[in-house]
Amino acid sequence: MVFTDVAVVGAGPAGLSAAIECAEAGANVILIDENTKPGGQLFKQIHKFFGSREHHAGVRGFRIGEELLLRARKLDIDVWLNCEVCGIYGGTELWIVKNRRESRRLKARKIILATGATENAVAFSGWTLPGVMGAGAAQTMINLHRVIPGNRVVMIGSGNVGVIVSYQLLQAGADVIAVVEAAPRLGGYGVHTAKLRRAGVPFFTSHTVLEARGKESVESVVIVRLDEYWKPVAGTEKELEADTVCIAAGLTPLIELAMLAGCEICFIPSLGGHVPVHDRRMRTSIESIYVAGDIAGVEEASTAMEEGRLSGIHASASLGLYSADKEEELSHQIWERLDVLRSGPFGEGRRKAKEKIISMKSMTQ
Amino acid sequence: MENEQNRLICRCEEITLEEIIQAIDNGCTSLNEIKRYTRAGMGLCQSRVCSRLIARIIAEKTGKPLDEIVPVTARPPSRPVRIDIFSPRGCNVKNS
Amino acid sequence: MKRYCDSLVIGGGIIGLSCGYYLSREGFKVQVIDSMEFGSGSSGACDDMILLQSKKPGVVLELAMESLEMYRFLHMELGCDLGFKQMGGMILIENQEELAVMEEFVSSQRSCGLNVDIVDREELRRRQPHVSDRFISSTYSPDDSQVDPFLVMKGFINAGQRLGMEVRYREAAVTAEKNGAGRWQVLTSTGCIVEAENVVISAGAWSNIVGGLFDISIPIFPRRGQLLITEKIPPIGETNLWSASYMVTKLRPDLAKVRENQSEYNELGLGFSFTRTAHGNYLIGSTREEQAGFKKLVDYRALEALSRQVAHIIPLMRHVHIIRHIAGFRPATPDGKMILGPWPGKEGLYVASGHEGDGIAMAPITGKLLSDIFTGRKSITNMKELIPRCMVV
Amino acid sequence: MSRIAEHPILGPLKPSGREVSILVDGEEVIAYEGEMIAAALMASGRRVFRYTEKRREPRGLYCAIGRCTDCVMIVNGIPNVRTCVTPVEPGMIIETQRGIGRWGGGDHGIH
Amino acid sequence: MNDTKKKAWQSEGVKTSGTPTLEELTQTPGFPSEEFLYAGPVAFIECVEKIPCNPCETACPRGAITIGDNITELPMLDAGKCTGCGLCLPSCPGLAIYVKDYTFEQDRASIIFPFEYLPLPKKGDIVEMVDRFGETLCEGEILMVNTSSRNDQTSLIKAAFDKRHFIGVVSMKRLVT
Repeated sequence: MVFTDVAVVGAGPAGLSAAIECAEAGANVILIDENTKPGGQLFKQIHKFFGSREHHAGVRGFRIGEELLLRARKLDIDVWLNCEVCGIYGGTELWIVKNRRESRRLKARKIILATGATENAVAFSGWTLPGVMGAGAAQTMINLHRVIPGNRVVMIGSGNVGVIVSYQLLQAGADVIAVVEAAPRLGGYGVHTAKLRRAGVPFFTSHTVLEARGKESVESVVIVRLDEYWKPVAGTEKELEADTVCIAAGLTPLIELAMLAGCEICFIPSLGGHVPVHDRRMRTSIESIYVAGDIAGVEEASTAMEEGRLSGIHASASLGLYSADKEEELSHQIWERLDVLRSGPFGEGRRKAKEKIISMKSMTQ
Repeated sequence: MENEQNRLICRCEEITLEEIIQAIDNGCTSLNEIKRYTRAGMGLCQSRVCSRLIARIIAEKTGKPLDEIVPVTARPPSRPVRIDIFSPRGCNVKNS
Repeated sequence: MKRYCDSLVIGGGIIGLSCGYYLSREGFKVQVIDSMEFGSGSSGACDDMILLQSKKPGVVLELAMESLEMYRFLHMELGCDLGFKQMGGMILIENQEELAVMEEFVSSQRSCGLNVDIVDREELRRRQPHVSDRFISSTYSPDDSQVDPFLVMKGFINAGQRLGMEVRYREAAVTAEKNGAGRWQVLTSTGCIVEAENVVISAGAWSNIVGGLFDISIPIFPRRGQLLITEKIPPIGETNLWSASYMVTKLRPDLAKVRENQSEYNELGLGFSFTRTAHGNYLIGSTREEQAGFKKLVDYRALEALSRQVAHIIPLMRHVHIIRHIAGFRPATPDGKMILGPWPGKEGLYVASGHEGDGIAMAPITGKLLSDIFTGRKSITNMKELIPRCMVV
Repeated sequence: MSRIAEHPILGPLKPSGREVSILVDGEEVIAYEGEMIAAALMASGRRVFRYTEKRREPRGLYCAIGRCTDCVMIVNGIPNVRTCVTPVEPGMIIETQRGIGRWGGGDHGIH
Repeated sequence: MNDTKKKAWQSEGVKTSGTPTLEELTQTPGFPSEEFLYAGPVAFIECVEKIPCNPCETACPRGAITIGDNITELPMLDAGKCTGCGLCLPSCPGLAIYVKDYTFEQDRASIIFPFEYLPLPKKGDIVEMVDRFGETLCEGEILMVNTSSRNDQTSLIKAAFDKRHFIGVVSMKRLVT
């Protein structure tokens, strides 16, 4: 059994930021990730981020990742890679499997869960055929593994993930022959959709994929128009020649470890579904467990980094590493930036949803 | 329509939409119940892909709001793990 | 709202459903209620064995043998697949001391008509090529069988419903009293009053809580069992497996071998069971722990102990993946025998519970015996030992 | 399905390790040591990783992050290995998994 | 102006076809007004949604782009101050800015736009110029390909094209290998 002050689970934008804050506060911190490299989704994000300078605006995601890694290295943070957290016992004990070969145990005074989110599925006929995959899976293949998963791609979903991954597929050399959106209106940011549009990618609103056809893998995709009740309109089927279907139907917070630990959860559709109830300090209903990033509600990497820092500051403060005043001061600065990221017509809903979660936490206390 | 009913929901255990709907018709209203009743979610991935799909089917069929459909019970391990990992020397993986 | 029935069964696990089904078959109007969900109690967190070999000669063994006979044909009666399989079972023997104890045990079982034998090292190897060389011999019974508990429960529900049985999950009994006409009035959590001639408590490990509503104290307590579920794999050997060391500990505590981490083994009540489900997953068991309360928690200690144990006994299992670690509660009684029959001094109140680890095996016979009691038919076995008894817990 | 040798943002391909040879269903495939098995297979044009137990249907990569377990194959004689999160090692023997698979190779001869 | 801003982020064009319509764009504060449209090199900021983002503001050395403290506001272009230098182009994470010059030549206008695909065109290449919908409008001649590392892999391409398509052209068609 290894002992540490803080264990951070997940070395994505939130987890890395959390670990850096803890280390800066003087805590012993171990950062755990199941992948061979830290950075989480940041290294798949090859586009430039929005925001203002303090949010790394205009910087590509993977460069932000590199920067965070550099800081983590300078702070000598102990990063356990290839380590899957397979269990969590009693709120402070982690069961970790390293390299899929070795069982390890870690006891931490505080645990910060930054496990991110997982892709939602859409179950149409033929969705199990090889060639049908999550949009994130395609993104992993092209940007991390540098392999094109297919040449003619139909993208399901026009939210930011769908349109960003479509653009990145074009950059990788594939063709995106259709972006199919069940809603009557497109979901993603206009600047993203505009990039695709001027590259000649057609959008099909009020459409869905009816079927992926093929013997051993996808050979064609049938799309169909939906009526106002979202029911397929017979006779509007179109068969498109394609070898790949990517599903970008939103993300769900990965709360499994929080549930294993027994954290209270609540359902917030606008943040992706069930999330652990947490307070302004990012602390869950279990005193020793904090959450940050997509596990606490699906938002963007910039928000995840701020939440990571927030959780790190408060976890450190709870270990006595900051005075109450200092804690308040640091927390306040981050909340100001978070408020900016959660402003405007796109951010407003998330801000309200977050407030709702936080109010639940105060009610249970 | 036959095609539709035959559509897979649980990829691991190959459980169809029809089987899920049957379970709901027989009174199952939670993810855990459907899992026990149909085996959807009992496979290698332990419902990590299909549980949200099933939640939506329950909501559609029963009118039960999604927030009342709690996630399946979480149990370790959160990934499949080899029994060997507990031996003191760790896994003894052979190459060929 | 008010509902009426002849028999209200409280507890919708495999035992309650069996009782409900067999009572329905006799023409009783039956309602089954359960405070929890389908399969959320012990019937959904156990292995799937109809294990005869582990039983001492006596009423439990006799009933288990009869239950097995019923299972052979139950799928025809219920009209659905129950995942019934007769893989046989072997209890692995590690040394001469164990062998001596098991030889005596096996011969006593044989005298009761159980088809069981001791086999030598060669036959053990032939039937179980992957078992560690350390084992010198084994028992073998071709009769040990298994079913899928979920399929059996579904089968009882569906067949029962065709006979008019009603099953309601998520409905708990809240209060119980007799009305002027001498019938039970049970208020439930949905605000219903169920009026019934008879009430059957078959709430497994939770039976004593239900008993409280009827002012009785049922000597049944929860005994936690943790087990591991593997991925689906090709069959490992011909039969399911157990180890004799655990049996020997129970049969001859004086011979119990002292090993490393003995106290841990004792606390966990670690035994070895290794059974293949109808679907190809293996269930690796199990612990047998005294525990207060009903929290289905699993712990690392059991996980590690169970994993090491199986790797030790079947080295090939090292390569297999565990996909789930679960816990369940066996409804245990102080004397290790189930409780079945009318509760003395409470007219119209019956208990069918306390099977500890044998609920799956005993389900058909329990329901059948209960219906025999209801109809006044003479039961074929000596039931005295099972009649509800006030025991000092 | 091919490797992205040049990328407008990420630049030229920087392999994860040296070129090694692995055996996929008896055929030699050149892969980079340390890259994920699934990536090497996709790069070689393979999309079907296994066939299911009940319906005998083909399956391939779906989540690419070790969660969905759809890309499992028999690796060095052991079934159900998640190829999207298992790195290539020189000389690996990889087989298409049919149903629950079988154990082969080495000393564990279950068939 | 405030009213326009409020309306503008709900671009119907974006939500239905993926791209704002010209009509919508002319109502946003980032689009050059009539008076500066044909008067020489000027930036076109096709930013129609209120997302929290402001790098373009600081990228402009002449203070021609204003967003203000509330960074979800749309960028406001003071076209009179804009010299069409193009420094704001690579700063925009959304690749939503380009510079066009109606006065480039007698018959040809020029455009500088961001481009993130391979292969890159070379100086002198003749390419297809496209509108917001990806439709080819006319040919264009590549005048310059700027791959400065300052722009972090966002290349800036300058092309000349038929003046008659001045309003429509926004980019070039992706080249295939």
